[in-house]
Amino acid sequence: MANFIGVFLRSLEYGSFYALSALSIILVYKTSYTTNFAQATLGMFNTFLVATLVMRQGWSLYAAIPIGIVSAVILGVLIDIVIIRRASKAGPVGKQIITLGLISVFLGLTPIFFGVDNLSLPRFISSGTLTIMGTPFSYNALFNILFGIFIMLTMFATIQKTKIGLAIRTTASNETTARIMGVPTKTVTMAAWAVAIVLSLISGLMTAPYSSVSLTFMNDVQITAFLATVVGGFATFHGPVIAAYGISVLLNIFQVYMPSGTIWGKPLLYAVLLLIMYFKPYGIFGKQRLKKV
Amino acid sequence: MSKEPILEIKDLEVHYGPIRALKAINITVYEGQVVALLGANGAGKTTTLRTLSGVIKPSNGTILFKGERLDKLAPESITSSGISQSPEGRQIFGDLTVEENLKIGAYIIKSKKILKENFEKVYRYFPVLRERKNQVASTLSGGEQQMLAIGRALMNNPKVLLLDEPSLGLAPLLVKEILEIVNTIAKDGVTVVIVEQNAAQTLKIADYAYVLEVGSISKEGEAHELMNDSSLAEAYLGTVTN
Amino acid sequence: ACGNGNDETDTSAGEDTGSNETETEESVEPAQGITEDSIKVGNSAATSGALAPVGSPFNAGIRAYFEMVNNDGGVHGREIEFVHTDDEFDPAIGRAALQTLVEDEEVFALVGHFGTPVIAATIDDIKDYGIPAVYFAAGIGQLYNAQAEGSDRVAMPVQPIYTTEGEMMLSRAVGDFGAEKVGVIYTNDDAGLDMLKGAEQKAEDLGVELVSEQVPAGATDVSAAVTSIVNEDVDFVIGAAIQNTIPTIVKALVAQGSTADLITSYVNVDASISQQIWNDIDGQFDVYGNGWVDLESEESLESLAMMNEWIDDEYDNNVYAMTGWIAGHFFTEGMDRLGEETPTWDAYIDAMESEPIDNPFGGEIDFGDGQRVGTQEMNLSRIEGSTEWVVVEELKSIEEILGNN
Amino acid sequence: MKKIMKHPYSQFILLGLVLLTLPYLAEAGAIRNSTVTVIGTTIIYTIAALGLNVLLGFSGLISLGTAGFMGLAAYISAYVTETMALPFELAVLAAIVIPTLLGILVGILSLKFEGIYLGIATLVVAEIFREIFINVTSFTGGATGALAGRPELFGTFRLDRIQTYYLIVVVMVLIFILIHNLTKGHLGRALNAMRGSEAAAQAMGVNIFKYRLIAFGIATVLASVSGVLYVHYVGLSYPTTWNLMLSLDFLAIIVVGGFRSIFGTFIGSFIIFAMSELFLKPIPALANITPLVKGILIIIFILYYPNGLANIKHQVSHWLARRKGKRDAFGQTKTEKKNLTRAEVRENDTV
Amino acid sequence: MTPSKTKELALKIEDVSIAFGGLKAVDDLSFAIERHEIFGLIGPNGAGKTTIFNCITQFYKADSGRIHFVNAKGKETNLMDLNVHEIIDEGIVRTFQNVELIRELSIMDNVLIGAHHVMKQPLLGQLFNRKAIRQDEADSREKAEKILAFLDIAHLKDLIAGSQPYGVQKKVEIARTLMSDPELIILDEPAAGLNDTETKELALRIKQIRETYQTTILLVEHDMRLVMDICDHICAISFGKRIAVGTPKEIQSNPEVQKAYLGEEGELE
Ligand SMILES: Nc1ncnc2c1ncn2[C@@H]1O[C@H](COP(=O)(O)OP(=O)(O)OP(=O)(O)O)[C@@H](O)[C@H]1O
Ligand SMILES: Nc1ncnc2c1ncn2[C@@H]1O[C@H](COP(=O)(O)OP(=O)(O)OP(=O)(O)O)[C@@H](O)[C@H]1O
Ligand SMILES: CC(C)C[C@H](N)C(=O)O
Ligand SMILES: [Mg+2]
Ligand SMILES: [Mg+2]
Repeated sequence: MANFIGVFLRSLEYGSFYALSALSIILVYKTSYTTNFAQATLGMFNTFLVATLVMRQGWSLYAAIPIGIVSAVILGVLIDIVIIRRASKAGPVGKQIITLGLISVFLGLTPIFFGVDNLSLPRFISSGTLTIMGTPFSYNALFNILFGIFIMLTMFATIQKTKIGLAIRTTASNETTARIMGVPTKTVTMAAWAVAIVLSLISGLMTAPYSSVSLTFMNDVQITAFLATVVGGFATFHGPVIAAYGISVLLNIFQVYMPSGTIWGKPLLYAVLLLIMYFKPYGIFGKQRLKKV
Repeated sequence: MSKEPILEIKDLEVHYGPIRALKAINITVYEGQVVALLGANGAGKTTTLRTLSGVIKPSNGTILFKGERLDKLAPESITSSGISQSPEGRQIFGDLTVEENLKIGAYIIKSKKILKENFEKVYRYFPVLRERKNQVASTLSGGEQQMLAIGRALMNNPKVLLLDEPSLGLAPLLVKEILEIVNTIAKDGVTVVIVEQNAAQTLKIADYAYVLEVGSISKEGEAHELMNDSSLAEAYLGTVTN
Repeated sequence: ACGNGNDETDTSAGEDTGSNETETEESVEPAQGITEDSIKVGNSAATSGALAPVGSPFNAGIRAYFEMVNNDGGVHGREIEFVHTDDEFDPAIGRAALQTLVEDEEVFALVGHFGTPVIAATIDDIKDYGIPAVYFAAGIGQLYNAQAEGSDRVAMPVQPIYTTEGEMMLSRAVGDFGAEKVGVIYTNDDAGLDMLKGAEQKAEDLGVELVSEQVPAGATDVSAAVTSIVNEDVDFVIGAAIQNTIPTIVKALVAQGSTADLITSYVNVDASISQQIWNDIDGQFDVYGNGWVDLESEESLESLAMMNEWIDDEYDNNVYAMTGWIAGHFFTEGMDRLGEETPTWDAYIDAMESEPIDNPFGGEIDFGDGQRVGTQEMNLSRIEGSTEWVVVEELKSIEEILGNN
Repeated sequence: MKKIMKHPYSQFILLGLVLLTLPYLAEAGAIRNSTVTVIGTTIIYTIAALGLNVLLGFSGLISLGTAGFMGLAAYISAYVTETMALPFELAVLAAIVIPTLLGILVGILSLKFEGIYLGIATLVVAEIFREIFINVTSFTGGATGALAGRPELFGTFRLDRIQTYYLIVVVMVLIFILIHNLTKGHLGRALNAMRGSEAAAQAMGVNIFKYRLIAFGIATVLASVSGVLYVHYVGLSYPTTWNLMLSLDFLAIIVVGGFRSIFGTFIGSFIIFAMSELFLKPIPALANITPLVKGILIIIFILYYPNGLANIKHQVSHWLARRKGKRDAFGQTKTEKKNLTRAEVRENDTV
Repeated sequence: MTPSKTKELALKIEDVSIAFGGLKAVDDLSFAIERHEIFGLIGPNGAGKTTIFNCITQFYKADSGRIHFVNAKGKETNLMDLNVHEIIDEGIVRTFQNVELIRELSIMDNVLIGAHHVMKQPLLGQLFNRKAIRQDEADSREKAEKILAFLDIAHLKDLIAGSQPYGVQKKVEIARTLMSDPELIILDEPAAGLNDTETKELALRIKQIRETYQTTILLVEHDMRLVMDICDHICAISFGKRIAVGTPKEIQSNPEVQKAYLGEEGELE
């Protein structure tokens, strides 16, 4: 039992990382109609910045994080203004390939700015462990779970309570008409990119202490986040988030409790997800978009 | 009735790439007027409205709204200053519900009270929208979508209302109703610019009309005068006989 | 697995010079890439992307060594020119890159050919060209050959082969730590799988129990594999993973309360790794690493000082730079042995085989009798600080380790 | 003569002939030897990307699994020729049939999915393949990959490097012609209709199910051919090669080159794959920052040629037309109308 | 405007119902269309007109009822047994209320899609571009040119469909239906967005189509002048229910139709 609790809690923690990344992907998708393949790379870049300040310049983590957030916001704004806005003719697939270009650009820039070596990053809460039903669990892990949930609830509340949610949905659905309705779609898109990159950074800052800050350290998180977005459905914000936690829990259960689980657990889970997708092709929480003729 | 010009279009030219869709047109609209834009398919009527709402930027010429330059503003700023449009092809948000579509129409309205009033007003004009308020807009019938598009444009208490073929796809009874609604709104002081194929009926409620022909204004005048202009009737409007 | 016999004979460029047929002593022409006063050598390596943290310092090490040599007037009056192209760790690019080097750049030898996919895709081409290839920056089993003959002799690996290392790790577990049940956490890449293979072989030989769990290379969440290993209550853990996966594994072991000591690959024995995990381990268990470079002996420290003098400050003390330095040294040693003899490919290989070559960081490699087995002796070090790996056992062969017990 | 050259077949054959001369140019010292190898690989990628172009460009169905299917074919061909020591021809057959059947299976699934949902679903399939590539060692050689030699035709005639290159060029030209035949008429129109308006397509009798399968079939056949050529040309199927990045590169190829354009696919492939090898890396100042430069170039190409580089042709003719052409009532020439509106219409495209 | 001499049945709708959620969009609706007639379906917005078209062409599967089609050879088919894409094989083809063209293709290519089901082109034949295939293509093109000329848009054939004015796009849709050798053409608001002159011209064309192509036509339209001018019979519906069937005269003077749809008598233009 203790074992299971441990597996479950750890899954929740990683679920937070996936959920934040999924939210980042959804936010861009909903406003720019673009699958942002560069989500992980942009998160990586800003995490590198924070890690460099901490490890090379000797800053405290808490002093470095605001700089990272500012950088994420600036990047988001720049990417929107310099690239995405001008790509209206490129169509959705074209824009996706632009994000692919962004991957190349930032993979190229990172070593130039931060050197080729992998870095490490301290945890938010450097030490302390509590025991939950016989399972050791660090304060940091608890913080990650709670903080992740806090961020997401704040976002949901903002989206629900204000017109922002509607503005986001109309921007995605038909930008020109949204503007005729008075929706400042450019601001919406720009803000979405900025927030999305900040979310990626937070996901990166949470993940990095458990692995290392390398060019590819968030790729895994991104693939799981992609899965979560389609399993949960692009229609809602909460769907992908719930799916992210669900996938994380299932993945660990498959891997721990199945024979040869660490080898075949993941492909098996993928097959199961494919099956779920087959029966819920617009995501568990999504509805089929009707096209009436 | 006609006091101040509320909209002044001067030497307006619009290009789509190298295609010149409007060639230096001049239109003046006075406050509270209903102005009709008529003309054959592809004459440039929609282009004129799209330029007014800022979706297309003119390559030449100016547009003044209450004496202020409008043509450099972004569409959302133009909307905020009180110009509202029911665009060609309805352009409703298909995956939003009817109610959400209307809500977005009132995006610039801050007051909850006015919002509520406007909902009531639109539902009064189009009771079917109230019945359907939770239906996903893309599944509405063609006419219902048209009502939604018009209703949405009314949601933000516009000073100037731009209507692009509002009667398209509406049943005869409703066509009449729409024109009556336009009349009512105009009486309340809203200025209306309306594009219609159905020239005869439109001229009945319009104060003034312009006829566009391949990007230029070929005729203009008081609506009742144009109604009796036989050359016009034949050339662009189809034979207008009652 | 590669017995597909590429019978290409159209490799126009190098064939007339150094190929195997030129046996006659008289009037031999020097091989390609050699002039009166220069020797051109090269490699392709991943200097961008995920493996750049290894590739870049590695290449810098090679360059630094050659600069030092050239500064001393070169080898018998010839300066060494080093050309490099980035193959992005991609076999298709690697194959074209090899062609660029051998046919277009006409290098005399390959020094420090890098990375499993590129080496695997090009090793047959290298043998077909007959071009000497000194030092491979990978440890794949294909390079292992106890008695190479004919064109197989061109490949001269120096680094330990991963399977050898796997055997070594298990031997350490048993010989030095008396483990009876060993857990292996391995990545699903060449390094992890080959080390697992070596460990499994040795475990069977020695009759100790071995449990293993896989993690994806570069994974962020390895907790499931770690849970399974922890549940097995093993005495000792082998971290058969390189680069950025090993910190992830160690941190997960700490988080799940594991107390068994751990050993990992020589590839990880670098400050950049210890830095990432020292604070986390916090004394919960010890982390050991295999090593094939020794940092204690006078000689090694001298070499290190020399390298630091010649290399960009950025790479001072970097282990991958040290391996590059070693690669440079091995190549140069062969050239040096040729003396005034005309440098042909065959002559060069003979020279390399003539007697064992000292590693500037300790140990030696013997290519004699067609031995192509890489390093066979390794030492053991332990993390004792965020930038400190301290050697706790000298270079030893597997036999020596097991004899210990 | 002019007319013959205008025929697409002649253009494909001309391209083929130009490519066939490269080895001679290399021998003559006019270009580097490795250029031939780089172009060979470029052609191989072109073939897989062309399949994706049929799928996405024509039918509007996105796949992020191209690399997975290509890899599967590569492994099968390597296994059949090396491990089972069966003839090359048999390997080709097996390596095309097996993935294609699987591809059609995905096509069946695809009926349920749209847009990015389909993209991720195919990505999941490819990820499952990848786990198999790594873990079913007896079939794939595991993490060190599967080796394969150059093609041996009819069990007797083993091709050398240059001959293999010739084979690749010939296969490319053949595929170009066949795909041209398939897409310019009946099938192409049906796929176009399906993309443009599923409702209209169905009303006109297009069986969506059947045509989705055909589209997936074609895409997988080409990915498989590409995989077979790859493994016998590069000599190795390495498991991490067949990842999302490669599938995305195929997407990039057709976006940069141009949807529905055969030549565009070749151009795109050249830009995405060969450009940095041939033009960037040899320049010392750029050699160390090729990813950065490549990324910037991709973005620039898409911003300035949103309809693909294949459309440069249209732009040139448009420019010429503007210089001499007649204008209609709106001051536009006929060519302009044709080409520009093509661009304008794109605004409403969705996938 | 006499309908066919011998009154053969072409399409029979019997007690068809379909509901969306709680809403009965079509409610026990029945009507029948004779061969070679022009049949109008009218009713207020949201009455269920498009929905019944969708039921006939199987875009929607009716909840209950029967939809039978009798082709020129007298063969009767239950359309509800068919898939959407099989409907055209029976000779039934439709246009859409919101124009459904392939926007980025030329008008010619759009029209050729209409010939999809009559072209006999096996995949292998296409792959090798066999002579028969080339001939088939050439024939179809010729046919398409004739149809475009008939609709006065032959000169536009190479232009991109998506940027044409609405009126032209509507014609392209009609041209597309004619490519399929139809027996029954179903038109959903063909005159919407056309001006008075164009509507008049359209009326003429529809009548010509019936004669030239020997088809039956079923249409929905809100332009009463067009409907009254060309229809042989009209069915008026409201809230999914039939309120009247008859000749234009009868419908026009039917008080229920007036109340629900037309407005007071005499207001018709
Ligand atoms: N997006 C576009 N790209 C290219 N040309 C366009 C575009 N939109 C309109 N045009 C052209 O500009 C001209 C004027 O079009 P506009 O839509 O303003 O006409 P309209 O008078 O509203 O016609 P309709 O009665 O058909 O709505 C036409 O020739 C049209 O083809
Ligand atoms: N898929 C659907 N889901 C929910 N409601 C639907 C759906 N399709 C149609 N409806 C509703 O059914 C009713 C009938 O729609 P239909 O499109 O048939 O009307 P119509 O008679 O064609 O009207 P119009 O003249 O306005 O085009 C409408 O009220 C519409 O909102
Ligand atoms: C980082 C590399 C030098 C090692 C890698 N495992 C390889 O053999 O390819
Ligand atoms: Mg218009
Ligand atoms: Mg309708």
